Amino acid sequence: MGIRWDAVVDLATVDIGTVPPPTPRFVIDQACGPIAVDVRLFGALASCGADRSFRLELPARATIADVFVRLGERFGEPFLALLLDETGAKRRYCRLFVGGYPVEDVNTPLSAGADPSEIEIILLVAPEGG
Amino acid sequence: MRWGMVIDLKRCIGCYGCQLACKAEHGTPPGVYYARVLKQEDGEYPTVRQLSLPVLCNHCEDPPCVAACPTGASFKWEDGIVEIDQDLCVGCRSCMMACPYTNRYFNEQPQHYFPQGATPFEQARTERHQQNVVMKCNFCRDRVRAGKPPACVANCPTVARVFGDLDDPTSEVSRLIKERAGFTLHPELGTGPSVYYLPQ
Amino acid sequence: MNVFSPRQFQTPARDDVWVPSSCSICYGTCSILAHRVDGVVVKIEGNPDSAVGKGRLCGKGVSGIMTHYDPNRLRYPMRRTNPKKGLYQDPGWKRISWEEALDEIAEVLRKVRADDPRKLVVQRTTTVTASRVPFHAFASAFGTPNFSVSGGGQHCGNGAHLISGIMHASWSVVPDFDYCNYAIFFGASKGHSAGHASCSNMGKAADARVRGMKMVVVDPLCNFAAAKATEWVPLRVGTDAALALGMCNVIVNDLGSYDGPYLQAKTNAPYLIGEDKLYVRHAESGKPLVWDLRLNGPRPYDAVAAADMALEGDFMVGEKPCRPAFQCLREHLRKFTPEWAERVSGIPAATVRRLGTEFATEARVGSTIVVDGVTLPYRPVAAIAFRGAQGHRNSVYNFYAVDLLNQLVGAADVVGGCLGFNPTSHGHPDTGRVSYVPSAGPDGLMVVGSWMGYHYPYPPPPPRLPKNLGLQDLFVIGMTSPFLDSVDSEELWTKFEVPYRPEVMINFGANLVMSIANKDAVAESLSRYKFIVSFDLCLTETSNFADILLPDCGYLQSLDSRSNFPFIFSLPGGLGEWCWPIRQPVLPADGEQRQFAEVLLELADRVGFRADLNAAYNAWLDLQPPYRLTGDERYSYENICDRELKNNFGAERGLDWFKSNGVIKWKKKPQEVYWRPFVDVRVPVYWEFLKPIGDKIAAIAAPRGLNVPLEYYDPLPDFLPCRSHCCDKPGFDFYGFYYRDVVHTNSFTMENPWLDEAAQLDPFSYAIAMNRAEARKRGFSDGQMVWVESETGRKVKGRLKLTEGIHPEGLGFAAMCGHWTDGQPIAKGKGVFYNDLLELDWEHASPVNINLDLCVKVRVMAAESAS
Amino acid sequence: MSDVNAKYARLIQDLRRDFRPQREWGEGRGVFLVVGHFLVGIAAGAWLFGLLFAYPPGLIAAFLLAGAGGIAHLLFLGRPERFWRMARQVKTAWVARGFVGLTLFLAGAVLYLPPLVSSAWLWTDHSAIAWIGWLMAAAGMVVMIGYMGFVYTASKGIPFWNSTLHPVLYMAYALRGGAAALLVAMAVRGAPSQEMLGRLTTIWIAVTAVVMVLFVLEIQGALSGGNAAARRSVREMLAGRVAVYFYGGTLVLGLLVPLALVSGRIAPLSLEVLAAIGLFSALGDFFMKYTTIRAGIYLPLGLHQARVR
Repeated sequence: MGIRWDAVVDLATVDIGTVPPPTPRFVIDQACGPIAVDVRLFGALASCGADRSFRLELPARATIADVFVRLGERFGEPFLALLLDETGAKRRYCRLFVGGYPVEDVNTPLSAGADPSEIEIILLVAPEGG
Repeated sequence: MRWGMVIDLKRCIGCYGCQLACKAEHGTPPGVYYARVLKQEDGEYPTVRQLSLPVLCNHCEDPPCVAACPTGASFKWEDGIVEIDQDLCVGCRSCMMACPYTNRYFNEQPQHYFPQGATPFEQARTERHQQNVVMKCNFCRDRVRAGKPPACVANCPTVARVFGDLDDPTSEVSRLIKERAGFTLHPELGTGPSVYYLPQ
Repeated sequence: MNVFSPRQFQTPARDDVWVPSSCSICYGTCSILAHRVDGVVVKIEGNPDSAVGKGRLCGKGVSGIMTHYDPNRLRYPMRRTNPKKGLYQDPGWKRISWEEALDEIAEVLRKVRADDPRKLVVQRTTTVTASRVPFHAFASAFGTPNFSVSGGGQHCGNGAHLISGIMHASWSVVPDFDYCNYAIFFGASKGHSAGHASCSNMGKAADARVRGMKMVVVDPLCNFAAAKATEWVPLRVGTDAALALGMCNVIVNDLGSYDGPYLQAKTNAPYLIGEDKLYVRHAESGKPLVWDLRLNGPRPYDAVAAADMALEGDFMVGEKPCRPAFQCLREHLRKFTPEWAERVSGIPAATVRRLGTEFATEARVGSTIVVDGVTLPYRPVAAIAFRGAQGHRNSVYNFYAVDLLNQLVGAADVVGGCLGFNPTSHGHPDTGRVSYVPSAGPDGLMVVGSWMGYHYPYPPPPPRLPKNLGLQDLFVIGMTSPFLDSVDSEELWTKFEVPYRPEVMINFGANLVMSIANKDAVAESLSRYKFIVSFDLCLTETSNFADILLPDCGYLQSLDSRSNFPFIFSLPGGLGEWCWPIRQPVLPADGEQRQFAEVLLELADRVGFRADLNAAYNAWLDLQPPYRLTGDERYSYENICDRELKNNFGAERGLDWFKSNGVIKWKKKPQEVYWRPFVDVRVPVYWEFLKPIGDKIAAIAAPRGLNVPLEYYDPLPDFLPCRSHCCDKPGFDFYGFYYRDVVHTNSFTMENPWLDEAAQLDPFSYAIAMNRAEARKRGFSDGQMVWVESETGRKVKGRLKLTEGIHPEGLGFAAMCGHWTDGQPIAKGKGVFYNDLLELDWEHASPVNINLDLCVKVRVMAAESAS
Repeated sequence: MSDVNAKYARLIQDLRRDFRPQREWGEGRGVFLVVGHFLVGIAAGAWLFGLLFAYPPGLIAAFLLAGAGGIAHLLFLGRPERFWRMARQVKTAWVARGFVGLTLFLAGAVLYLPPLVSSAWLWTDHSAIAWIGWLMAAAGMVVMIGYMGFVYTASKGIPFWNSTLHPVLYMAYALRGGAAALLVAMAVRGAPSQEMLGRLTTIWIAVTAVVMVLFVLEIQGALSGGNAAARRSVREMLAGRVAVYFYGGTLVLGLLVPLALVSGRIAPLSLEVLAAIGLFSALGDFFMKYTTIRAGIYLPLGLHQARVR
């Protein structure tokens, strides 16, 4: 085992490809002022008592995480447990789209554009086989 | 010009792709197989080998079936392909007894696969075949003349089959036979098969 | 010579066209060209333009014509008139209109959705890969987490895919046929029979054979792979781990020829493990510590150069004695001596030693090679396991142990080694889509970049008091579950206070009665449902339990935009081309057949959740502006497919483009195929995460009266016996097992008369394989009819095939035959229904990945000979 | 299960075997081929002895037997309506030669026989036409006696039949059958002379002896010949599917019974007894041919052979 395994390849010269950045491609406006977002809940979330479409007013530089906090306040812990696991991380099968673009990182800031950005949240089925 | 085939037993995994591609190509009725895959085993546990041998008409250089046919229904083209003119066959089956490779079938089986009758496919394909005559592989002569290899060759997922001119020493078939010690079945009978096998 | 593109076959005069599409006789989903003449499909050939199959098909693929033209196909919706449901109850089908059918189904769905959407169970066959998204989207939109793939997963399955995911970021593994010199297969037939990317792999494996790749096949039966192997190593059924662990021990402790730099850089081997078997973590960051040899002290794993990480030794972190994971592994392996392996598996100790030595030697640890101008690590060995090795109660450890061989010598996703199927994709050069790369998750361990569902193999979610009927949210390592149908499901649901019960099932093509285990257990669970609607091609043993039957379109009548995506599933692995084929209708629907996908959309409209379904499609297909589905607008399935294609390949490459071109393909880069050196992720050679999960599960289960044996949650693999290994009932001296036949797909293809005929001609397909010497001892003869009986008195009847090519203790069954429905006259009575011998309960499921144990101890008795 | 489906099911089973029995000749409609060969053989023999002994009833019997034999052949053919095509390949095919021989014989007999039977016929038995008839029939007879064995010898697919003895054996069958036919004819129409009857009986015994010797040689040859398929055929015959026909038909009916009768122990050698001898021996010949044909096993395509070579 003479050669350093991790020294074999030259990362500098090879295009190693990267996942497209999780940060959505909508404008991130650093201007202050409250942000309004329209939240739409689908699937299991819609059919668990919560009203499925509503507007949230958030402070400047609010992030997705803040949205989750609001949802917790609004619908309670059991509802939040559907979206976040015990460690407080977003469940993988909870898909979240801001302005139509997928967002995985809950620390992603929201835009404060003129028209409120729309947040779609849906829980997807987990298991699969074959 | 002599069409021939090489079947690489090292590549072949006995998946029946050839047998079934042939069925689809010719729409042969139940019990008629222009191409088949034979399975046998050799040796004793645990040093045993499972063997697959794809077989089809050998299109012999000196075909006993043609000699035995009283009507000339079985005949050999100038390109070496042995074929049956089903309009001439009286169904005496002498050719089946004459063929040392059991690759001829007498078409007296059911003419369709489902009890309910012929499917649209069978109406289009199987019903072209006459009953009570002998049938066999013709190296997909129509395909070959259209510049395509036989169906079994074109389809083989392991690329175990090669088709070409045995008379041309530079053809891939000739090369493979030379380089990989290709052999024929029952060479002792002197029939001169055009189908060669490469050892496992 | 025969390379022709579909276009040149268009002759305007009469209908004579070659239509590029996708096969669907098995989930391999090879690309096809269907030749239609005057409205009749007269031939199906492989599509040479596609990388999936490369223009060649297996016997099943070319025979699809007869499945399509089966006169027993369903043509009209039907409703059962006999309220009594049972295995042998005639449902008394009565033809109804689509209006009636859809109204009734919608009514039922509306009620249950209002009541509790989780009461809906959605089940699909895995054979039609492209049915995945439509049904997942439907279930997600409807709001039920209860999804099943019938026998799929349980039979192929939870171990193989889980561990391929954790260790190789893919659904399955395959040797790098282009460069591998020495492959050892454990109960796998990759490249020699059925399976993912089967046809492509057949070609690659054949090339490898001709190139001179040595192949050792470890299997109770000498069949598909073993027939082509350089060496067949028969072993006792279900003991694969014993051989693998014995070999690991030889490699690490006898030869010491493991790949240290790989273990340091790409695995958790250097992570320090405390006496509690857990990582020793950094006080502040909580990150696992490694021992930094340069500073001679503990530091977080990401703060140390790999070269400086200790793999061996005993250290103290504060008061805590600890040692690198590799040290633990090394010590752990010592007990697996070749002699021990021989006792368990029946494989001679000398053979175990030799195989271990050969594997280590052929690995050429430390070597490199240049591929397409890129210098890469070169490890031309691969240890491959699949269905056979992992289809057991000890599923996880069997597969884990086998893959350790690859990890120890660094033969993981590098040139010549064990490759996942396409774990890394940089996307199409024009659009950069679809692109995914594995990433470092908790503790720096690898998280897959692409997966079949959202239940990722790592990190497993924390176990909880289950809300899912399959209990996968409690047994979080498991993926598909036997507990939807098991005899003790009600008992388990009660134990775990599952607040609801299944009431309605939507079934797509799955024949659950035959495809998972014994029919009586399944029949009982199916008759509990208040309402079952089933999409089928023909009547099956399962559709007998349906209330409404919907006539589905066959694959030659259907449209799908993603035949072979995700790439990790059935796109050929290794070098070559990326390829995205579609499926398109070659023939119109017959009678009133409708494609399932359109019907699901229609149902969503009638039940009133189209907006949710649109959102679900957006999420499942990752549709982005401007191709997202909006509001509750009614899109046709064709429109959705068109959007997905444009979304991925650009506005000019929509459905029309694909319909005439068939596929889009682009070259794979070496750094995509051999991605491991380029992606900074580690994989676990020490499954630390398993222990806390086991403890949590036990904490939930024990108080509720379910004992979870924690030895299954130990971080290091061991050999744990199956139930069959513990059976000492006199007379029960054979291990029954089944294997996938090359001419059959699950229980689906026996009704295809061409395949049935081929199977009848095959000496094994419809027979029970028994060792000739053992048969002689018992006075059995070739072709004799026998009864095979399990410990619990379950019996199946079949014809014996005596062979030298099977382990003396093994009894081999092919495929899942033995149909009895009149709806499939060709299949009826052919072959043996092996699954009927299997128990379906907690006792026979793996306590860790809930994989069903597929081997069973049996006795064989002469039966009055028939035929 | 219908007849075709039964055939199909059996074919599938046969194709799974290493040693596949030939079923085209001798089973189902194939039995007519055996009957045809049997009748044609006897006919030829009968014609021969009819001429030798200048015994018209024998010639008539031969003609009728040959005609029946021809019809039997037609019943066997898959496409009888095309029978006339069989004349095409006389150059290579023994079946074609046999067909021509039979045609010649029948035609010739039609020319030669009538004046022999009735004096008031269009032409006399000394006319040129009759002579041509005689020649044609004689030629046909020779072919009919000779060709049959070669049909089998030419069957490369069935090692058991390949033996060079086969043609000789079939010639012997023809003579034995012919003698038998004449005995029967004489029993019916009366023997011209005791002396002739005696000679015929002696001939019968002699030919029978030859047939037996040849048959034993053939079996022995097959067993020692080293071809597995041929050995398999013998097993089929002596202990397999067709054993019952062999022992019951060939040995008991065809050999023991006639010998017992010849010995004269059962009954004094009367004309009727000789007729019975004739009938039984003919029956025996039939079963001998029948079992030989049914016992045919195709040459297997050995994978071992393919592998090791």
